[in-house]
Amino acid sequence: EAPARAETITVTHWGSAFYGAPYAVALEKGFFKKRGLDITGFLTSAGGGTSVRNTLAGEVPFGEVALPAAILAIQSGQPIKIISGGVESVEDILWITQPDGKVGSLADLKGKKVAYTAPGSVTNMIILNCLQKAGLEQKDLQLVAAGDLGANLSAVLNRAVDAAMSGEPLWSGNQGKVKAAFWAKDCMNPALTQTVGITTAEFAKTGGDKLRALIEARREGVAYIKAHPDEAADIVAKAYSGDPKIFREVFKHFVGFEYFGDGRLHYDNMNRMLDGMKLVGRLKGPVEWGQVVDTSFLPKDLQASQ
Amino acid sequence: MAVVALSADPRGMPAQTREVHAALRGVTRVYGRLAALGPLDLDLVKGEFFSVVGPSGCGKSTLLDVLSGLGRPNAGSVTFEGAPVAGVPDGVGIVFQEDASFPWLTVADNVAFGLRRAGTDPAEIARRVDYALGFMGLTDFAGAYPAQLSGGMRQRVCIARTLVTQPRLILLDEPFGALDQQTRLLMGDELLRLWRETGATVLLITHALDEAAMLSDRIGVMSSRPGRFIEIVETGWPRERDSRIVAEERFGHVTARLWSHLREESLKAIGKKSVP
Amino acid sequence: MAVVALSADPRGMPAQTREVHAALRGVTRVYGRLAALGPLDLDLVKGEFFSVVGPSGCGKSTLLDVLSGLGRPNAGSVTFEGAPVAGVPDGVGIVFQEDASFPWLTVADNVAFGLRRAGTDPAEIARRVDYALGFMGLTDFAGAYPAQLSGGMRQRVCIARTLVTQPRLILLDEPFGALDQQTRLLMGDELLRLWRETGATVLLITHALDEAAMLSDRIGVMSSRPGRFIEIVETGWPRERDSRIVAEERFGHVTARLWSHLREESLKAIGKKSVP
Amino acid sequence: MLGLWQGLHAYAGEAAIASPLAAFRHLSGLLASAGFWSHAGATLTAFAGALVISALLGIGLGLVLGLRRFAGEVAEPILAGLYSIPKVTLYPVILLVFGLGLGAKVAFGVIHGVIPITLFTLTAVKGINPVLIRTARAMRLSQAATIRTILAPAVLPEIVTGLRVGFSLTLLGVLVGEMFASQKGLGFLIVNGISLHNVKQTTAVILMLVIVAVAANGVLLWLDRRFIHRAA
Amino acid sequence: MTRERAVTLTRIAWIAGFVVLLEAVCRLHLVNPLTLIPPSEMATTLWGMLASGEIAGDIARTFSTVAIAVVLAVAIGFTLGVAIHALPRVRQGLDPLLASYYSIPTFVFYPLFVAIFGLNSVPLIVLGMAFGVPAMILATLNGLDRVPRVLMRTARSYRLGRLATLAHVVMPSALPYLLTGVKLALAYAFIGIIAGEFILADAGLGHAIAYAYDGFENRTMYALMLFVLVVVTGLNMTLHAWEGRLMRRRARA
Ligand SMILES: Nc1ncnc2c1ncn2[C@@H]1O[C@H](COP(=O)(O)OP(=O)(O)OP(=O)(O)O)[C@@H](O)[C@H]1O
Ligand SMILES: Nc1ncnc2c1ncn2[C@@H]1O[C@H](COP(=O)(O)OP(=O)(O)OP(=O)(O)O)[C@@H](O)[C@H]1O
Ligand SMILES: [Mg+2]
Ligand SMILES: [Mg+2]
Repeated sequence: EAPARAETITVTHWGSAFYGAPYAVALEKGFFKKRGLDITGFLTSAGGGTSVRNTLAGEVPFGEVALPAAILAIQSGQPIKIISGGVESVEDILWITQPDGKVGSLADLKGKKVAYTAPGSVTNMIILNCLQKAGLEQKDLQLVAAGDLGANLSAVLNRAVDAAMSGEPLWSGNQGKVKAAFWAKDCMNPALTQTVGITTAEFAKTGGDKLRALIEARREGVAYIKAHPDEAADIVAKAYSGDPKIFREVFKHFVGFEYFGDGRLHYDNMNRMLDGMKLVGRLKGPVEWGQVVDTSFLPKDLQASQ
Repeated sequence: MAVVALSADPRGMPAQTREVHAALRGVTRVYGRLAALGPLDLDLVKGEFFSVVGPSGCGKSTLLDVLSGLGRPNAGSVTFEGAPVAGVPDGVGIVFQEDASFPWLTVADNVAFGLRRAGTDPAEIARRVDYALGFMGLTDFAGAYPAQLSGGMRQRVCIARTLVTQPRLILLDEPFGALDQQTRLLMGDELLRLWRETGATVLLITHALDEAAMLSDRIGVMSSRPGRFIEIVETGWPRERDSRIVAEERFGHVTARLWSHLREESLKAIGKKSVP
Repeated sequence: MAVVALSADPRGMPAQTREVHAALRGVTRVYGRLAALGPLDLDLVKGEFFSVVGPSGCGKSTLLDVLSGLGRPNAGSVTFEGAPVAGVPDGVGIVFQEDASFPWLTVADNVAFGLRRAGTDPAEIARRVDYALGFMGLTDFAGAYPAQLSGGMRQRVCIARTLVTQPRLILLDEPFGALDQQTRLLMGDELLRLWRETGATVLLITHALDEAAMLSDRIGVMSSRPGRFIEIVETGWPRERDSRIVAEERFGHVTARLWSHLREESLKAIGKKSVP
Repeated sequence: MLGLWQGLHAYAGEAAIASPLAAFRHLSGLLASAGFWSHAGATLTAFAGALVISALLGIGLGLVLGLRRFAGEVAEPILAGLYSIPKVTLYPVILLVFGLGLGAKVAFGVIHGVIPITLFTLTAVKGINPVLIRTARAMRLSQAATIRTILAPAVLPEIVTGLRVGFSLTLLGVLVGEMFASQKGLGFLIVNGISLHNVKQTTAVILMLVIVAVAANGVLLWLDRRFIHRAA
Repeated sequence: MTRERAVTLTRIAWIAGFVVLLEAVCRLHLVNPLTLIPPSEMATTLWGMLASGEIAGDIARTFSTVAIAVVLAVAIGFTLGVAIHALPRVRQGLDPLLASYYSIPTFVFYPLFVAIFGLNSVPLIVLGMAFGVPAMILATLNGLDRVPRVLMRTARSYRLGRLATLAHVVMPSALPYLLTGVKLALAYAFIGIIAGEFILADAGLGHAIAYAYDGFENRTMYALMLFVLVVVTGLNMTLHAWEGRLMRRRARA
């Protein structure tokens, strides 16, 4: 294949969360290049909707974005398709508290001030699941949206709240300063599709080869992480300007619970996300997966997804 | 109050025996290393109209500052009605060269300002303001804001604002500087009328020799900086007088006399030796 | 150029036969519904010093506007050196009442401005600027910026800037308005010297009667708005004269004559009938 | 200043703001790393472009609106109104018009910076001493010469003031743009620092921005005092 | 007067023209209806939202936050301005700082504010004041600088005390400039708080816009943007008119 010109794709939360790790590895290891892709960078943003919009406006309309954002965009008529799966787990998400904090488990939540990221977000879904699990109502405690992970952490460190949401790599990097209160997996099945690959309906018609190559390159990256977690951690640490020691720790966990999907679509995991969206009142109507997804760019062996 | 008998002397006392209203004795004023004024003596006689002329920058405004208590002398003493001056004494009213009307107040409120601050009875304020507005030809503009008036009218507002407080000593620093000469002469007529009616002592600083000549009982001619009195010219005008005096011959004599004193001083002040 | 023989008539021609340098014929100027000037006739004689006095707002600046070609008359004609005026003609220099020095240029660059624009030879520019600075007593300030000068000095910069272009007709709109009377008289001396040396025709607008009386060959007295000439006063001064003239008796006669014409007009202009 | 900062650090703790020493140390570390300079370079490119566009557009528009008084009076409150709009809300529209990347960043910088520059220029031209224009006519200057030799130098001081404000706001706009969508730039480093709770990085980058902005303002102020001779 | 009316009418015509143009561009599908909707649709959506009261809570939240921020910014800025004016040396040092202040994206300090003020609406108020305070300081300094010296001397000639001078001469004289500061403080409070809500909060108009934006609810998003635009511009124009009236009353002929 002829080498393509330098191009950028969208990856949500590049640099701050690990959705981008397989892409970082693929770039470093030349998995893009060997498929004729000259990917030079990753456009990122901190918001679900922003990532989808960035994908729509990007030169190569491919993005790994939050599934809820993709669904909302499709439901509002945006011409996009879900073409692959991404991160399939929320096992790294937990709520933290001060080392001497009063929240030791789900049961302690009553009457406390508890932070999560933003209304309608995945963490909002999880905390509502946790409340159900603990038999609590929203009015039994004070839920506050504190912003991103960093803000949640500093809210705990500054004792502005009793517990706040956290995840990697902040959790691994701040052990000792905070302790775990309870985990997402204590409240629900943590197999949840967090991100998916999307593209525009138009590019799906013309850019099939490129999309297939992108998905394959990511898949190879995921496999590489599994095989060489330490090296992968180092690569990502370099790309994210992070601390390799912490990243190795993080990647050990990730490999343990199959954090990165290989690209196939897990409809159970995706449906759980729909349930979550319903729970926080974000879903506008029922979703027919058949009209939303396009599996034709997945490698043959992954097309027959569950 | 001191009563002295002197012929026209360096302190500037008139020939006859009269009551001294305000006095400067050996006053000097220095700004940093710049000697701006004096040493200088002056006795203002109660009820007289005294003008000060002198080249630009010679210290005329500084003299007013010191006399009014707005500024302090570096040496010498200032007394008003026998008491030493520190801060503006009660009974002294000042009209500045610049337009000092308050743009946020109507003409009537401007004129009432000093009385309100002093806590005068409202009915009395209304009475006095009405009178002052009428006197200054401003009755029709009582509700107007200064911005709607001409420069001369605004200056009249400031004069009225000072007059309603019925000062016994009125200090005016080039109050008609913004006006053309003809209007200035006419405003001089008003000032004379006022002076006659109130019996106040007036000290007027001006750069217009004809204005000084027409209005004053006595005119102090100042040297270039540091300002001192070179001479005090007595005009000998009757108390009843107005601007028609400029057409008279003796008026020409007074201005010519002032000019002969000032020509050299003014040349010094603008930095030229002499006109070739 | 028209040469006419007339005695002092409404058009303001002098008694003898002389060359007309600039002329207004039946000129009027209207701002919206406000008649500001005229109808008015005037012949300026080549080489004469003509002053215009009149109450504030009577249309003096409007007259200068029309004569200089900065403004157009609503009726009548304006000619300069025989040609109709449209836009400022070459050979006419104007000094405005307001400070028009360029604050971003030094004094020397200000004075050189017009010559540089005209593309004059640099050596010639340097020569003329040096001369003009010396003439105006500004040599020591050649490198200073206007902000560092007093108002009077800035006005001198503007005069110098106009003079270096060697205009044949110089129009001055109250150029000494910012100065005190004494400095003004001294600046008048400079102006007279300049006028003598260059032989230019000068039209000076002023509100100072003594200034007009001292400087001019002829003085046009304007009525209140819409301005017309009430009278044209001939002084009969010799060409060699200076401010010492104010001490003379015949000077007093001229000012008194001007004042008697203007008192009523000025009273009208400030909105009073007569001083009680 | 530093004392205040140290005090804040002592009060709020490491989790909220790094100590001055740590920030300076981290900054010198950043300055030594090649990666940082590619971020700084990305911001600088976008900022330089945005500033040039803001300045040219603002000064040009300001001159035109100032000279055409009627148009100026019509436009001024509209501009003031636009200035007070919370501009983050315009992000989707910017994305629609300019696409992603450099274009959007520059556009974001421009929409922040252009209005103050326009308004300062407009006010300056409107407030120009009319006698200067009359002088130009008395000297028979052509329109072009009048603009070049009279109008431009006369309004220069206000334009410099406008540029000072425009400089700051354009920089802010570019940074905000980078925070929304980018892979590079100091704005990205800031958001990244926030979301990774890398307080040192955030503080160090902001420290550098403050230093640069204050220095640039200082230079403009100095130029202003040194070369512009305002009327007393 | 007629000129003033002509100006106003022309301005309205321009704005109306722009709206009509936008409407046409959208109606003719020159831009993707998924990205931009016609103004008329924004207005009807907004009307519906206002009538149903669904955004009443957000409006109340934002407006009360803005109101508190403006009052505080004006009070603090004025006090600091008066203090700095009295200390010319401090002022010289602060000059370049005050001007470059605007280049700092203040919302990055949110974690700091949370640490200091807790996780409540105070950090948002501080965010709203962040630009308003320096604007008010500058306006106050500007106003105090322009109190003519002769008016201060007049105050002394009437033997006014410090407070009386401040109340009866300094304040009224500086009022138009102070008003400019208030206007800026208001604009900046809206900018800061809506941006803050956009990024960080869980209620308020900014959050509602962000939420709609994230959820691709374009009609809601544009309706809310329109609302903010109209309110902010309306407030701004009102203050502008008031300021203009004050300035005109004072402008010297
Ligand atoms: N506050 C001040 N600080 C320093 N120098 C001053 C101050 N006030 C006045 N001067 C200087 O003192 C001298 C006298 O000033 P003053 O204002 O008294 O002159 P003046 O006779 O009133 O001048 P004019 O006729 O121009 O009003 C001048 O040289 C002036 O520059
Ligand atoms: N551009 C203008 N538009 C409307 N009215 C004007 C304009 N210029 C002057 N006027 C009016 O025309 C009249 C004459 O004005 P002009 O400036 O010629 O008077 P002047 O004699 O020069 O007055 P002054 O002695 O105060 O300078 C005045 O009433 C003035 O208000
Ligand atoms: Mg003085
Ligand atoms: Mg005039």
